[in-house]
Amino acid sequence: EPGPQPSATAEVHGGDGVTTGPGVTDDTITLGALVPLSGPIGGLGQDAVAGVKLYFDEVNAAAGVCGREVVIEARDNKWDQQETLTQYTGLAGKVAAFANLSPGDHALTLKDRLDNDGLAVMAGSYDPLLLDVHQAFMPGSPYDVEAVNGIAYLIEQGVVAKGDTIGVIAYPVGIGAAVTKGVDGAAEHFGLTVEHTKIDSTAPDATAQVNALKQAGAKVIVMGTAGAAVVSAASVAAASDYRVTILATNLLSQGDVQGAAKDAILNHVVLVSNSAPFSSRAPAVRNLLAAWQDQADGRPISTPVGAGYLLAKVLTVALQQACLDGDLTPHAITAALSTVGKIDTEGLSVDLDYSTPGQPPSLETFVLRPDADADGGVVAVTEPFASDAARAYASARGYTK
Amino acid sequence: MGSDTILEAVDITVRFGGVVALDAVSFRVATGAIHAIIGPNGAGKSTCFNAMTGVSPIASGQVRLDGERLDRLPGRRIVARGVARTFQNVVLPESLTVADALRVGRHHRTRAGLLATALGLPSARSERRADDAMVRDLAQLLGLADRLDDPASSLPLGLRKKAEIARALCAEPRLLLLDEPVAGLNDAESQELGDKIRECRERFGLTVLLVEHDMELVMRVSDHVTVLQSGCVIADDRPEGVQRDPAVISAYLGAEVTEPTAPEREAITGG
Amino acid sequence: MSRARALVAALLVALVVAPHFLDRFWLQVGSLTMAAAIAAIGLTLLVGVAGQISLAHAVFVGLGAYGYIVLAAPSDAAGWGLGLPTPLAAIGGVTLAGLAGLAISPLSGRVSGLYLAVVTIGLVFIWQHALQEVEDFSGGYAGRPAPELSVLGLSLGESQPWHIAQVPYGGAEKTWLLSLAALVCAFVAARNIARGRPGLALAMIKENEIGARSLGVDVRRGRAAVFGLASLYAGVAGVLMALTTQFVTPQSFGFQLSTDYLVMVIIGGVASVRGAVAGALFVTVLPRVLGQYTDGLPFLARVGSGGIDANVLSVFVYCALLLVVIMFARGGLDRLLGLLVSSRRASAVVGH
Amino acid sequence: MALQVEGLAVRYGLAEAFRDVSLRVDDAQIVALLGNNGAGKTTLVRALSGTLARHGGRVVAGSARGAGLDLTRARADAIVRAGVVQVPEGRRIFGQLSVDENLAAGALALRSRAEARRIKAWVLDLFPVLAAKAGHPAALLSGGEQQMLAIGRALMSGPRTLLLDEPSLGIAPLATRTIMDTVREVNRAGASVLLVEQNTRLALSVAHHACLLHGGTIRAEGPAADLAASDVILELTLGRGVAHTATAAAVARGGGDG
Amino acid sequence: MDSLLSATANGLSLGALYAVMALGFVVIYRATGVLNFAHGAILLTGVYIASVVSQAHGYAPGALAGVGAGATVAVVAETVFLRHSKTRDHITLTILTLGLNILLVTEVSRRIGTHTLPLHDPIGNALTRFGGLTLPTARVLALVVSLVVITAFLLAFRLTRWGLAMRVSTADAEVASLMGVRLSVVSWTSWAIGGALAVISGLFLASFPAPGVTPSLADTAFRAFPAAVLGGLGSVGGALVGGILLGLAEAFAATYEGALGSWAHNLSGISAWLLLLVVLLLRPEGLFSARTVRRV
Ligand SMILES: Nc1ncnc2c1ncn2[C@@H]1O[C@H](COP(=O)(O)OP(=O)(O)OP(=O)(O)O)[C@@H](O)[C@H]1O
Ligand SMILES: Nc1ncnc2c1ncn2[C@@H]1O[C@H](COP(=O)(O)OP(=O)(O)OP(=O)(O)O)[C@@H](O)[C@H]1O
Ligand SMILES: [Mg+2]
Ligand SMILES: [Mg+2]
Repeated sequence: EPGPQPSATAEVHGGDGVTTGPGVTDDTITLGALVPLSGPIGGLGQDAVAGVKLYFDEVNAAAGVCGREVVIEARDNKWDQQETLTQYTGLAGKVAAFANLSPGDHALTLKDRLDNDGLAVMAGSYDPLLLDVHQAFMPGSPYDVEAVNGIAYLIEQGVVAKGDTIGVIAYPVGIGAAVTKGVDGAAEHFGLTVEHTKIDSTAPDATAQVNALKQAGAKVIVMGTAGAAVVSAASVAAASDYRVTILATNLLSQGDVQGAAKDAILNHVVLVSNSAPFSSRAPAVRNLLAAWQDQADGRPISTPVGAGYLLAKVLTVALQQACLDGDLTPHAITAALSTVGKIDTEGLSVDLDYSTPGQPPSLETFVLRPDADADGGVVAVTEPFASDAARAYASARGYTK
Repeated sequence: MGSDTILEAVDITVRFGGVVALDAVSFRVATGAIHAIIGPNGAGKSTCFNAMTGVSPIASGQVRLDGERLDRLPGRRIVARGVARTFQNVVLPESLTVADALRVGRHHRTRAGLLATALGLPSARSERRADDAMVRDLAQLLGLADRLDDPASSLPLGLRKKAEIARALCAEPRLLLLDEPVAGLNDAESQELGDKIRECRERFGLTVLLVEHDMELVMRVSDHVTVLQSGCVIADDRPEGVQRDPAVISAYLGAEVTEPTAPEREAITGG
Repeated sequence: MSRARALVAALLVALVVAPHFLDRFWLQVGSLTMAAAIAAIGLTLLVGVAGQISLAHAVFVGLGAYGYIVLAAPSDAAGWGLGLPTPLAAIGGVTLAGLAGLAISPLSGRVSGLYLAVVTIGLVFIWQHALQEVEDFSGGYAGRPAPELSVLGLSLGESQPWHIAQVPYGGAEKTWLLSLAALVCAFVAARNIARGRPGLALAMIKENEIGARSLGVDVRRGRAAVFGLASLYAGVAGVLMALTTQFVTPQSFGFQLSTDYLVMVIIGGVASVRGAVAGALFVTVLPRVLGQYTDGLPFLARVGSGGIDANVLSVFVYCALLLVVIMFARGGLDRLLGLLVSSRRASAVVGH
Repeated sequence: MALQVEGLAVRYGLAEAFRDVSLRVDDAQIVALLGNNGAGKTTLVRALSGTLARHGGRVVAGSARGAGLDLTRARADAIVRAGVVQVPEGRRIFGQLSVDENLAAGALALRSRAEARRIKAWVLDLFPVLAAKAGHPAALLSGGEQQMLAIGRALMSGPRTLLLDEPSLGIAPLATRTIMDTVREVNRAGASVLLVEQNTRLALSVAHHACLLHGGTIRAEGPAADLAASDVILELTLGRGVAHTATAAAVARGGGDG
Repeated sequence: MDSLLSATANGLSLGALYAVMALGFVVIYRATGVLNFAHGAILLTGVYIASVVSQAHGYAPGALAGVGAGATVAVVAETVFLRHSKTRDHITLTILTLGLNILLVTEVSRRIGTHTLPLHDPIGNALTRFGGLTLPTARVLALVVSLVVITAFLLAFRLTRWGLAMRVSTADAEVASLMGVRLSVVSWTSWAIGGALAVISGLFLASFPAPGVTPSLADTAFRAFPAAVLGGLGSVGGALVGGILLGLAEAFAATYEGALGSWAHNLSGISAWLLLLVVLLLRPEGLFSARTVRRV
C-alpha cells in the first residue's frame, strides 16, 4: 500500500495492521521537536518542549496513541535557520512528524524538503508566510489577521475612528512584516492613516519611535515586536503623558506585567491572542495549569508552554485519525490533519480547521488585557471572534476561510 | 658625470614637519666603491638612505642612479633598478624561518604570481629551486647556513644583521646600502664582516654605500667617506683626509680617537 | 615524513569512501564542514599570512551562495534570477565573491588591526540589512531555494541518484564528493601560496610595510590580492553551502558565521592551512557530536525542564574545549597535529 | 654584593644557551660581560631581569641573586622595584609614546615625584637631544637617539644595579664617551653595573672587572686591566688558540679576585 | 522642533550609556590589548545578579551586588583564563573572550528562562521637567551618572600613573615590566573596572523603559563596539564622544527614517555601523586616537 506520494523511506505493516513509516514501531511513535534549547532564546525552546511533553505525558498515561507510546526527540536549532536545516536532515528519517518547530517560520526554509518527505510540522509561529508551506501548521490565525481583529475591536470600542492616525512599531521582518501588512489592510478597511516606524530587535528601547508617533498624533500604536519593545513603548508613552493605546500580540511574560512598568502596561496596553489566557476558566486550561504546577517546581508558566501543549494536542488528533485510517506514515499523518475538519481545542485556543491547505486554520482572535494578579498576567476581554474586517482582509489576501 | 659615478645625490632636502633632516645634501658614489656615510646621531644618515630608496619623499633635489632619476619612483621600483638595502633596526618577519626570510629578498627577481604558485606550475617550481640555491649560497657566505630552518626570531642580534645583509644580496643588487651592519658585533666579528663586505663587492661587482659608527671598519674598508652633521655635508674625502679633518674630529670623532696602532691591527687581522 | 604521507593518504581514502557508510545527517554535516574548511583556509591566508583580521568573511560566503542562486535560478515567485547553466552560475558566484573582496580591499589598506576587525563587523550588519531589503534577489527573510548543480546533464543533486556498489548516491553523497574535491584543491593551492612567493611577500607586509616596499613588494596590490583571494575561497564555500543545504537565508550569513570562521583560524593556529581545516572540524562537527551523544548521561536534566540538559551541556563542553585549546595549545591545533604526525618535529620545537 | 650568579644554565626549548655561568658584581663595581655573537649575553641579562620566560627560555640549573632577591624566581617588576634595572637589547622604546612619556614610564617605579624631576633634569642634561625632541613620538627618533632614550629611561628609576645590554649600539663615537662617562657617574654615585658590550676596548676601559662568556660558560675573568693586557679575549673571540685558553683563564682568574 | 529636541535628549542619554559601555571596552583594550567580546555576558551576569539580590534586599544592595559581580566575573575571566593562557597574542585572547561569552550567556540565559526579571528600581517612570522639556528621570539619571563616571575616568587617566602604566603595558608588556609595572595588577584592575562599567550601563538599560532583565541584554553590548572604535580605541575621551554620536545617530535615524523614504527603511538598525564606516575611511584610527607612526 503505497503512501499518498512516493517517499524515500520504506513503509511496513505493523503488527496491528497499521502501515508504519519512519519513527513508528509497534510500541512507539517518535516525534521530533526542533527548537532553540540553549543560548539567549534557549528558554523559549525549553518551555515549548516542556509544553509538548506535558501533553504527551497525559496521552501516554492514558494508553498512548494507536496503542503506542509517544516519544519526543528534541534537537537544538540554536535559533539558526542553517542549523534547523541540518538538524532536520538528522531527524527526517527517524520521526513521524514534528510536534514543535520554533521559531515556526523556519518551516519556510524547509518547504522543499517537507514537500518531499511529507512530514507534518507543528509550527510555533503565526507568520502568514507559513501558509505557503502546506505541511506546516500554525495553531491559530496569522499575525496579520490578529492585528486586523485587534483594530476592529478598538474601532468598536471607539478608541479610534475613521480619519484617525494609527502608528506601527515593527521589526523589519517576521512578525513585524506580518503585523504591518495587517495594519495596512485594516487601515484601508476603516479609513485610517498609518504612520510606520521600525525597530531593531536588539535596540535597547522604543523611545525614538514612540516620540515620532506622538508627533504624528497617532491614537493607537500597533506593535509588531516581541514583549520587551511593547513594555518599552508603554513606559515611554506613560512617561511622556502620551495617551495612546498600544495594541500588541500577547508575547508578554508575567514578569513584564508585574514589573516596574506595571502601571504603564495596565494603562496603555491591549493584547490580541490566538490562545486563551492562563487565567481562563476553561477546564482544559485549568488542567494544563495544574499539570504544569505539578512538575515545574515554581517556574511560572509561559506562552511557549501553552503553545507547545496546544500543538501536541492538535498533532494527537491527527495521529488518532491516521491510526483510524490505518496508516501512520508521514504523508498519511499530514493528510489526516486535513480530514479531521474542525478541531475543538476545548477552550485552549480558538478552534482550528486545517481542511484547506494554504488557508489559515482560523480567523478568530481573543482580546486580552493585562492584569497583574491573573495567572500569566492577562485576562480575556472577549471570547474569540472574527471581525468583518478580518474576513474582508482575508478574502482580499486570498485567505478565504 | 662620468660613467664611473653610479649614484649621485644632488641637493637633496628632506623635511619632516618643521625638522629639516637633510639640507641640500650632495655627493657622488663611484662605481665599485665602498662609500661610507658617517656623522653624529641624528645627522640624517638613515634619512639619506630613506630618501634614496623611496621611503622618505624628498622636498627638493635629485637622486640619480646611472643618470636616471630615482626620487620619483616608488620604493618597489627602486629595488628593481638594482638598489637593495638593510635597515638600522632589523626588519625580519618573526614568524618566518631564516630561509624564508631570505627568500623574500628574491621577490623582485622572481615572477611567480598567485595562480602559478597556487597550481604549482613548473615555472614557479624552477624559480623556487633557483631561489633556494641562492639562499643557501648566501647563507653560507654570511655564516647562517646552519640556522636556515630556525625561526628568525630566535637569532641573536648579530646574526639578524647578517640575515638582513644576505636578504639584500638575494636581490642581486648593483648598489647595496648597509645601515650600521656591524652594530652589535664585537671587534673581531666586525672585522670579519668587513672582509665579507669586500668579498661581496668583488664577487658580485657591487657598489656599497655604508653607514656605520664603527670607525675602525669605516677606515679599513671604505674608499671614500662623506660626513654629515645636522643634515649638511661637512666633509667629503678619502678616509685618511676625513680622519684628520678638524671639523669631523670635533663634531664626530672626538679628539682622542685615533686609528688602531699598527701592531694592534696586525693582531686583529693576522691569520 | 613518510608517516605523515601515509596518514594523509589513508585519510583521503577514508573520506572518498565515507559516503558509503555515513547517513544523510553526517554527510550533510561533513559537506558543511568541508565548505567551512575552505572558507577558513581563505581566512587563514588573510588573517594568518597577511595579518588582516576580517570579520566580514560571512559576507563573501553569502555572496557566493546568493550569487550562485541568482545566476542559476530562473526568475520566479521566490525571486529574480538569470537561469544560467548551473556550472556557469557556480563559477559566477565564486567570481562575484572574489570581485566584491577586491572592491572592499582598499578598506583593509587604510584601516588595520582591531579597527579593521570592528569595521568588518559593520560590513556584516550592513550586508544583512541590504539582503533583507532587496527581497527580489534574496527571497527576503524567508530565504531562497538553491537549484541543484548539474554538469553536462549529469545531476550532482538529489535527482538521478547514482548507484555505486549497490549504494544509491543521492544529493548528500554527491555533494560530499564535490566538496571533498573542492577542499583538496583549495588546500593544495593555499599551501603553495602560503609557502611560495606571494605568501612570503604577504608575511613581509605584515611585519613591516616600509620594509616590504624596499624589497620590491607592491603592498597595495598584495593587500588587494589576498583580500580577493580570501573572498574567492569564501565564495567557493558559499556555493557549496547552498548546494548542501539547498536553501539559504540572509540570517545564515551573519556575525555568528564570521566569528565561527575566525575561531577556526585562530584555534587552528594562525597562518596554518592544515590548522584551518582542523579548526573547521572542531567548530562544525564537535558541537554536533556532543549534541548527539551526550543525551544518555544520567545526571542530566530532562529537555524542557530548564535544567542543564544535553544541549546546554554540549555548549559548555564545546566552550570548555575551545578555551582549553586556546589556553594551552600554543600554536593551536596545527601544533597538536604536528606532534601527532611527526615525532621528529616535536623534539625540534623552539620556544618563542 | 649586587649580583651573584652561580652555575646558571639556561635553555630555549631544548636548545641550550649556556650551561654553567658564574659571576659576581660587587657593590659599586662595574663588571663588563664580553662574548661573541650568540654567546648568551643577552640571555644572561634576561635571566637576571625576570624576562626570560617571555622569550621561551628557562633556567634549568644554578642560581642568581641580587638586591636580596632570587632573581630566577622573582617577577620582572619586583626586580626593578628592588633596584635592578635593565636597558634591553635593541632599544625597545615605546614608539607611539612621546619622548617625555617614555621618560615618565621609566619613573613609574619611583615613589617620589621630586626625585623623578631631579633625575629627569639630569638625564636631559646628559642627552640634550631628548629635551629638544620631548614631544615627538619616540618612533621617529634616529637610531642613536632612540638608544639614548632607552638608557635615559632606565636611569629614570634611579637604579642601584644597572644591566646594560650593548648601550653603545648605534651610538656615534663622541657620544659613546658620554655614555661611558654616564656609566662611571652612576657607578660613582654607588650603583653597580653589569655592562654587556661589543666594543671590548671601551668596555674594558670603564669596567673594574670583566668576564668573557664563551662556549656556554665563563672562559676568562679578571680585573679589566689584566684582561685588556692579555690576549685571551682576542684569541677566544677569534676562535683560535683554544689549546691554551685554559691556562689563560686560569691566569686571569688567579689574579682576578677583587 | 519639539521632535528634534526630544530626539536630541533621547540620543544624548542613550549615547551616554553607550559611552559608559564603550569605556568598559576601551579600558580593557588599553591595558591588555584584548577586545573583550565577553562584555555582553558580563553585563548580563551582573544585571541578573542585581535582579536576584534586589528581589530580597531592595534596589541599592542589588545594584551594588550586580556591579560587584560584574567586576568579579571580569577579574575571574582575566586571572583564570587570560593570564594562564600560554599565548600572549591579543587576537587569540580576543577569541578566548568569545568562548567565555557563549559560556556565560548560555548559563545565565538558562537561569533567566523566558521570564523578564524585574530590577525593582525606585525611579520607575518618574518624570523630570526642564523648562518646556519633560524627560524620564531614569534617563536624566543615566546621563548624569555616565558623565560623572566618565569625567572621573578622564581625571584618573591624567592625574594618576595608572593611565601611563596601562598604555605601556599594551605597547610592550615585557618592557613595561622592566619599568616596574606590575602587569597582572594593571590587567586585573582594568578588567574589574571594565566589568563594573558594563554592569553600570546594563542597570540603566534594564530599567526604564525596558521591562527588566532578559537574555537579549547581552546583545546590546554589541552596540557599544562601534562607539568604542569610532572615538578611537586608544582614547578614553573618544569613547565618550563616540558613544554620544552613535546615540544621536540612532535616535535621529529612528525618528526621521519615516520622512526619509523607503531607502532609509530600518536605517536606525545600521546607522551606527554606517557612521563608523565613513569615519574610519576618513580617519582610520578613530576620531581621537593619535595615528600610529612608523619609520625605518
Ligand atoms: N619619519 C620621520 N619623521 C620625523 N622625523 C624624522 C623621521 N625620520 C627621521 N627623522 C628625524 O630626522 C633626523 C635624522 O634622523 P636619521 O635617522 O637620519 O639620523 P641618523 O643620521 O641615521 O642617526 P643615527 O646615527 O642615530 O641612526 C632625526 O632628528 C630624526 O628624529
Ligand atoms: N627567543 C629565543 N628562542 C630561541 N633561541 C634563542 C632565543 N633568543 C636567543 N636564542 C639563542 O640563544 C643563544 C644566545 O643568544 P643571545 O641573544 O643571548 O646571544 P648574545 O650573546 O646576546 O648575542 P649578540 O651579541 O648577538 O646579542 C643563541 O644561540 C640564540 O640563537
Ligand atoms: Mg640611522
Ligand atoms: Mg645580545
